Amino acid sequence: MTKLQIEEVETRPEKTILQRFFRFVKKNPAGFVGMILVFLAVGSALFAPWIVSFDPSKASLTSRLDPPFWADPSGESTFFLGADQLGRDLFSRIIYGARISLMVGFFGVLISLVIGTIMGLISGFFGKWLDDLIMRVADIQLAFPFILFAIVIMSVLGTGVWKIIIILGITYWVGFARLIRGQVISLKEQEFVHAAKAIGGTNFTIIRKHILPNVMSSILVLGTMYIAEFILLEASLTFLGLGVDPTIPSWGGMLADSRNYITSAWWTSVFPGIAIMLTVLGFNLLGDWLRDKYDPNMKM
Amino acid sequence: MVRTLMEVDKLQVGIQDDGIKTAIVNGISFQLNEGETLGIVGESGCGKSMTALSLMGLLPPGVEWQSGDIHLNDLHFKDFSKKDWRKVRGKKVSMIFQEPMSSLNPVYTVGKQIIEMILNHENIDKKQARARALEMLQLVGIPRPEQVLDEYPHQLSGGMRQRVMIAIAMSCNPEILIADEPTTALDVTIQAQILELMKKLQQQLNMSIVLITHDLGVVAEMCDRVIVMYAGEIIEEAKIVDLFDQPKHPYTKGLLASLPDINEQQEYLSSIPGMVPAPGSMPSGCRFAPRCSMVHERCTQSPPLIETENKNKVRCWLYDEAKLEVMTK
Amino acid sequence: MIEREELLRVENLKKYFPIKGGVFGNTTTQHVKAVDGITFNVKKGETFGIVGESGCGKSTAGRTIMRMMEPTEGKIFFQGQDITNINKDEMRKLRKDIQIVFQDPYASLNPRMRVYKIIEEPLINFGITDKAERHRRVLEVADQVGLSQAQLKRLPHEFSGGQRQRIGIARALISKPKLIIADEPVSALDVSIQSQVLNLMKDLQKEFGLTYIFISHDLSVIKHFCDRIGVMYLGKMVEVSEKNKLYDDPLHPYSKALLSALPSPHPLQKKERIILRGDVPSPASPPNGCTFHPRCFSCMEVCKAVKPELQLMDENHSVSCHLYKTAEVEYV
Amino acid sequence: ACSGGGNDKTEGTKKEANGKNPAADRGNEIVVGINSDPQSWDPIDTFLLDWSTVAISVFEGLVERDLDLELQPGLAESWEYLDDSTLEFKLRQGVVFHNGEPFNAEAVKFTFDRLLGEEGQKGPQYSNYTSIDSVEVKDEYTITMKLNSPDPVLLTKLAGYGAVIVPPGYVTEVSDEEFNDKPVGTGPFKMTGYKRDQEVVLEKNEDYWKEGLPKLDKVTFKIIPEASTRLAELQTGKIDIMKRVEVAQTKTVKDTNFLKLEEVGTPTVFSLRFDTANAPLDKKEVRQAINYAINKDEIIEEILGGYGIPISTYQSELSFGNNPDLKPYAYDPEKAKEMLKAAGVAEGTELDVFIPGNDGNFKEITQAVAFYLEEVGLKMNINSVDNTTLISDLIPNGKAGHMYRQGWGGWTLDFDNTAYLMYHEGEQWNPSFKDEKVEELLAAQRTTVDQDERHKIFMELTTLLYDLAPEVNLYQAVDLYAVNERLENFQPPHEDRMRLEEVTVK
Amino acid sequence: MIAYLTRRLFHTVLVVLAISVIIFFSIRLTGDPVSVMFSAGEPSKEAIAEVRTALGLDKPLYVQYGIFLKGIVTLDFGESFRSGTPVIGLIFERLGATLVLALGGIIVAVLIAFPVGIISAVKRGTPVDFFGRIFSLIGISFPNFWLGIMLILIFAVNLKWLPSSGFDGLSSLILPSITLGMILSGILARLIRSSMLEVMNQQYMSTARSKGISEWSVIIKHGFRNALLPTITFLGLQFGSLLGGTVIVEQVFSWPGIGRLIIDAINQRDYPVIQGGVIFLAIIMVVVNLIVDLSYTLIDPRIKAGRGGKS
Ligand SMILES: Nc1ncnc2c1ncn2[C@@H]1O[C@H](COP(=O)(O)OP(=O)(O)OP(=O)(O)O)[C@@H](O)[C@H]1O
Ligand SMILES: Nc1ncnc2c1ncn2[C@@H]1O[C@H](COP(=O)(O)OP(=O)(O)OP(=O)(O)O)[C@@H](O)[C@H]1O
Ligand SMILES: [Mg+2]
Ligand SMILES: [Mg+2]
Ligand code: NI
Repeated sequence: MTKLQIEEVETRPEKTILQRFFRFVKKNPAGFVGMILVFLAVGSALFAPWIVSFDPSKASLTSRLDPPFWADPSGESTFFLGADQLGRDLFSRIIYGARISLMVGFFGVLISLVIGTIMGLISGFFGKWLDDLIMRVADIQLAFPFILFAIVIMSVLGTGVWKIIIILGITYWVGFARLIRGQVISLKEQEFVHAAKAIGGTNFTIIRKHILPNVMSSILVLGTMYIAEFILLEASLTFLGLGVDPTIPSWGGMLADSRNYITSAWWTSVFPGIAIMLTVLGFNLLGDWLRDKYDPNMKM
Repeated sequence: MVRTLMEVDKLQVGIQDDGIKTAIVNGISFQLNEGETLGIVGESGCGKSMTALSLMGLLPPGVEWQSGDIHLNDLHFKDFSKKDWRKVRGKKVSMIFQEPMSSLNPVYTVGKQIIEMILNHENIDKKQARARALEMLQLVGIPRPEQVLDEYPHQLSGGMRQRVMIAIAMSCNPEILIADEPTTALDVTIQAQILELMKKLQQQLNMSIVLITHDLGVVAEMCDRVIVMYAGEIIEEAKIVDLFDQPKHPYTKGLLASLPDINEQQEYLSSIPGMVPAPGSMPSGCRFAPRCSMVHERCTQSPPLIETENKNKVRCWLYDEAKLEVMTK
Repeated sequence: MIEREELLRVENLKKYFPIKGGVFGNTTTQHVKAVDGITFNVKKGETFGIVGESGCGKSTAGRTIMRMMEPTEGKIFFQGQDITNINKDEMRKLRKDIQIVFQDPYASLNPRMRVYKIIEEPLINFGITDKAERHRRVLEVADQVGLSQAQLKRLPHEFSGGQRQRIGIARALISKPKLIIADEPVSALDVSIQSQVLNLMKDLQKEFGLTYIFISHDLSVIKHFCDRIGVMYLGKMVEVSEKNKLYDDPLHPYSKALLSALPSPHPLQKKERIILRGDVPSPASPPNGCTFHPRCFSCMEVCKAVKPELQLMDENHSVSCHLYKTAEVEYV
Repeated sequence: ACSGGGNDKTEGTKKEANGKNPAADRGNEIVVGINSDPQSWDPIDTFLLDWSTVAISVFEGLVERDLDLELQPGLAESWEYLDDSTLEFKLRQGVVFHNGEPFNAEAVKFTFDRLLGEEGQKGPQYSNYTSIDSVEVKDEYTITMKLNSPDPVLLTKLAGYGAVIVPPGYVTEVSDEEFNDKPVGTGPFKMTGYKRDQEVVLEKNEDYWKEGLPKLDKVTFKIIPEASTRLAELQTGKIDIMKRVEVAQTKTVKDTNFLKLEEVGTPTVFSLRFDTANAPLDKKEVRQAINYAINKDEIIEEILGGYGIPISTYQSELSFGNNPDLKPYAYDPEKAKEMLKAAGVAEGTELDVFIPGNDGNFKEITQAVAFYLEEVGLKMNINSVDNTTLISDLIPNGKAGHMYRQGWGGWTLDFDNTAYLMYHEGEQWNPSFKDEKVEELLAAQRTTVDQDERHKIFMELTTLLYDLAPEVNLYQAVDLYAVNERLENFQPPHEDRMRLEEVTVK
Repeated sequence: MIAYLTRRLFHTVLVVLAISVIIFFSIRLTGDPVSVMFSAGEPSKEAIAEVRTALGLDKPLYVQYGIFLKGIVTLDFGESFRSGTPVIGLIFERLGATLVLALGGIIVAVLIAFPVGIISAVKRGTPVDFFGRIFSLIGISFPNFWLGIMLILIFAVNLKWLPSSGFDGLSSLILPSITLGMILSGILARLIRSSMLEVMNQQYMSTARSKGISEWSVIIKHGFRNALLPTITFLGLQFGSLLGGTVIVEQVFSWPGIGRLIIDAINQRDYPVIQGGVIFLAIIMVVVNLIVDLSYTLIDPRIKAGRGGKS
């Protein structure tokens, strides 16, 4: 009898990148929209000087509150999105503003992520008194009013973008810690973690090689959502008078400082508002998409 | 003459991705007779559960009914609306799932879950429904049924939960009971209890059972007729004794041979090399060919289901009349 | 029969888990007596099978032996050395010699680690720093269990259950252990795959002279694979016997029921069933006396009150049941 | 009335023709939107301008300042200095407190004993009146006030918050605590309702001693912290008067047909003050150069919409001691550059500025200042910080960088208050400035009650300070009120004390 | 149960104690209440010293802390520096308004998030899901003050449907509740969606369908009931922090809530009010947490040890 080699045939042809891309867009329109928005924001932040020709901090009191040129009946205005209360070009400020907003979002999240992850890992993995201790510290952090915390830190360390980043980072570690703790508690009982112990792994290797990579996706998901939240918090801090240096363009600052002009010069608050909204929306959609992608229940 | 209760006609179920249809269950046909137990066996992932779920109209999202039909008496499931399905489910066809631990809703009492079913199909009041539920629990042999009625699923053991599931499935006297691996998650001794119970109930209520399993022992124990599935297709259909005595398809043979025999000491078990192909990458021709020890040229073409003696069927060129010609060439 | 050297000896091993009681799960009111005083030994090169219903403590026994969990009571001797109380780091190093293969091939592999890394990891843990050496041994062991080099670059989810179990076996094997505890290594697999894995394990045993503790609830698999068998019920060994003796002449009523519950391999071969009553009781509140008595078909008055001891019936066969209590039996 | 000084950038405002006055049918009562709640109505506990906005209608002092800030007899009909340290007051007769208690010499004595006693010492008002030694009852309607040192501004102070007369019977009867919430005075309105942080309800005092006053039956003050919300309430007719209209909001007010904008100059002035301990600001020339570099007129014109008044020293034109001969430093960036160069200040020298983060207007101003300073080669780092931290920690401890914002009113309307606190060595808000001659003049003006003499000293002092330039004096604030057209006779107060007894509605 | 409560109580005491220490010392780092009082007065150094004595601020720190600690035990946080009113009274004055607003916010959030979350999950991947999610995200895409001001401009100024501020009657509650609720609903809808998705995959959903009951009945009775548990935990915790006040919403809508009380106190460095308020809130938070934990185990018939790690 002849042995016959029967080929396993792929019934599905290999896809080109473009096809795969369209498939992705079709299957995850929300994720795609999110990605585009995030790209736009990050792009503005990175390439601001190439995008705009105006100096964002160039004040000119004579063009104070000039409307966008297309909405200016007198036709004098030369500003694309109008000018702000110091006659600075709103468009370039919005483009440059992406820098502070994203910086606050990104580094703030980075700090809280690092602290929270370490705390969550320790708390979930070792349990017992360490867990109790860390969770109580988390309770304390939660019960302590954020604004007061901000004022205390600022009066000790001074003000500035980095101070805001530190404050947000320190305040929001709790979210990460709790999330990760919960996951570690269930991961720790997973067979592959037992297996890691059985093959002679130390606690440190187990955490590093087996636990951490498996919580990474949730960290990422929460991270994107916190970036969005931090962008808004920077705005709120400015509203309460604890914001960044007003000469540095930031969306939150622009929005907070222009709130009295909402009725008289709508563009001063509407455009930064839209910028914030789109970016926040973008990060949230991205986070949602990541969540769906990494949600084990969604896997087929 | 046995009456045919249900007939599955070239049922094809699959997924659709980017306009490309992939069949998970590939055009299967079989009949279910009144009062008989039909076994469906096959390796994990071969489409047993999908077949069962199609009979209930409960295909998971993403998996679609692609073609074919199912007839139950004069009903044609193919063009059923949601509402039509609701009348069939539970009343005419009932189902027990594989996982006794997660098949019951954790937040409702056992009683509530049985009563829900009864109220949905029978025109009786709550009190009567409760009495009926109690009766059902007694029927499936649950000790202290009055209390259990008001307990939550987590308070019961796996075996008891599976009995509750059976009670639910039976509560409206269905004509057909589909049991998708009803004992896989249970212990041997409990499995024996449940199988015993199903046999008893079948006799009492005269239903037909479709029993899905990959345990050939269970099949031997319970079934009258067996369908062997491989990679979404029926590859053999036989009377139970015929299957065990003269398995025809090389896959069935391999399957039977790889069971350790309790009565014999073997150094090594025989095994089928390789694994079941995934739905997306089926071999052309005979789907078992890559693993088959009897493979030959003909196998590059898909074999039809060939009827052999006793109305048994097998999907293999070896049993084709024309086979000899090919082999002699 | 050749008298073989003893590799492992377990004496009166107990493992109790505190139950988090109360509505809120934090007051310890009771204990789950998962393993409640088991005694047995395993000889070099043999396969010792442990069989029993789900939850009877098989896995716990296995894990306690390799001190993945600390035993509540009892002693474990490995190669004559008492390893019950050696410190954690020494134990960690000892795991080079005692390895485990898990029941669930899906859950026991880190889903985000490449197969190569998974197999290599024990070597790193046991201090083999030479990368080339590690590479050589990974390839070697992969070859032994039948994994191709290309497959090593993949992630576990790209494998079938049987292949994953091979990965698990390779990981256990790479440190060249003397004893492998196989905790239901084939329960999650299909029959046809199951035989592949069992054959592989048998090959490896021959090649390396491995000793197995083989845990399973499938009597036919146990019979096929093991030399001696311990039957567990609710944390206790109710019968320990040489294989054929147990299958030909089970003594304990539970062993009898278990064997009879096995579905017959052929439809015409209908056999007399012993259908047990009721469910397995909870190990948190085991019945008094003989723990099996509520389900036992030959229960006597004495069974309800007195715990039976494991007694030697003849060479290589002991049972713990009042039915066989004779004056001359000696206790193990 | 005094000048406001605003002018319209957008002249010829178009008002909505069809806008109906939504407050038209409220009747003979008005609602006022204010921005904060002083929390306690006890006069000895407070120093908040917002207190006076409401309390001026409830309490009265022996002396009062009218809307034009002229001193007038209040509960005292007349007074005279018996000697340098004794003052005698004749009290008004027939006045009763809201609770029916009679106003008399006992009440006055009680008031001052309380202010200067234990209770008063817990509050900030006490320190203003420490020059009073005691108050003695001469007869039912005459008291004498003994002073322990001459106090040239005593009479002004008696028109201040702490010196309003409280009813002795009531205060002793109800506890101090209750008095905080349910104040009783002799004013034109009595307080009949107070919900903390929500509203204060005043009702007409039928027995008010001024004939025919007040005209309104009821006044409700609503506390609305957010300016945008306040304006919304005004636009929807929920309030009739809005206090603290932001410059940004003036256009909306002017565009609404049933609203009018009222402006009034206040005693409060805003400056960027120098911490002269920090180089290069220890050099007078540098400070002057910075003064030259900033175009204050443009700031007032553009950012403040004209609602601000230029000043030359750290006081308003309302202040006794203001020197009209001094003109604000002119805008002369060239000169500034030269001076900086001469003083050896390098191009690109960085200056830290501290401003309170919650003052939106000033943020804009500071940014404009930064812009001007950049033109002359100085780089300004703006730190916007919590206001309270700034005034209670950073400034007193000299941690507020090179420059910091300070606004100051000088509640006595006498330059003494400002000058002494800001330039006298060791004062709370003077971290570093020190000048011998200034010290001398400050001391001199305090030792005499002769106002002409003091005026002369102040003229010398202001000239000196102008030259020393311890701050950049930016502007005198103009308060903006938006008022519903249905109100008549409402005159915006210079110093927040909203007098409502003459107000009527159409 | 008793042991559990004792342990929780012990932890509560520890947390409150720690917060008391932190709050006590940290506010003293940030400026001085007496200078603030004099911010428009004539603050001679002597005057300041006298007031400080009168307020008891000249006592050694440990004595002051002792007084504060004693106050925590007796729930007497002293009198406000600013108004002279007992702090506890000030807090209770606000409690009503705060509760009402928190409830209002939660109701709005629930009204928006429940339908959106459920429908999004059920119609996962369809345009309905897409727009549902975007809709629920809008609330968390704007800074809350901006959202609040916009709502005022639209609904109060332009449409004249609702009052723009104040605390009287149901109508004044609507806009602040919407502002708060929109923010909450974004997170809540997402939570419901994902727990619904999780639940939808459960075997018991198929069981329910196999009974022949209608799809919506399956989704609501069997699906949603199970998805509700994490939702309730979340709402409980959220309610706790809403009581802490949402300063900005309160400020924009002139709502007399606890948040504003504390922020005003912070601005004035009114130590007793800050200390009392923060401790009071901390206690409330811990108690609410406890209630949530208790109710969670009671609502869920599966009493599983070690559960509740997820928040
Ligand atoms: N929701 C789904 N979407 C797409 N494919 C699916 C889905 N569910 C199952 N499949 C695929 O359909 C095939 C058949 O699955 P099915 O559950 O019917 O197998 P089975 O024979 O019941 O196996 P088992 O013995 O493991 O229960 C599998 O290959 C599986 O991957
Ligand atoms: N970490 C633990 N904490 C508490 N109880 C446990 C723990 N591990 C196991 N148990 C309990 O101990 C008993 C024995 O469990 P074990 O896993 O050893 O059983 P098994 O015989 O291996 O069962 P299976 O066949 O299902 O794997 C069970 O009742 C189980 O619930
Ligand atoms: Mg299946
Ligand atoms: Mg096990
Ligand atoms: Ni005037």
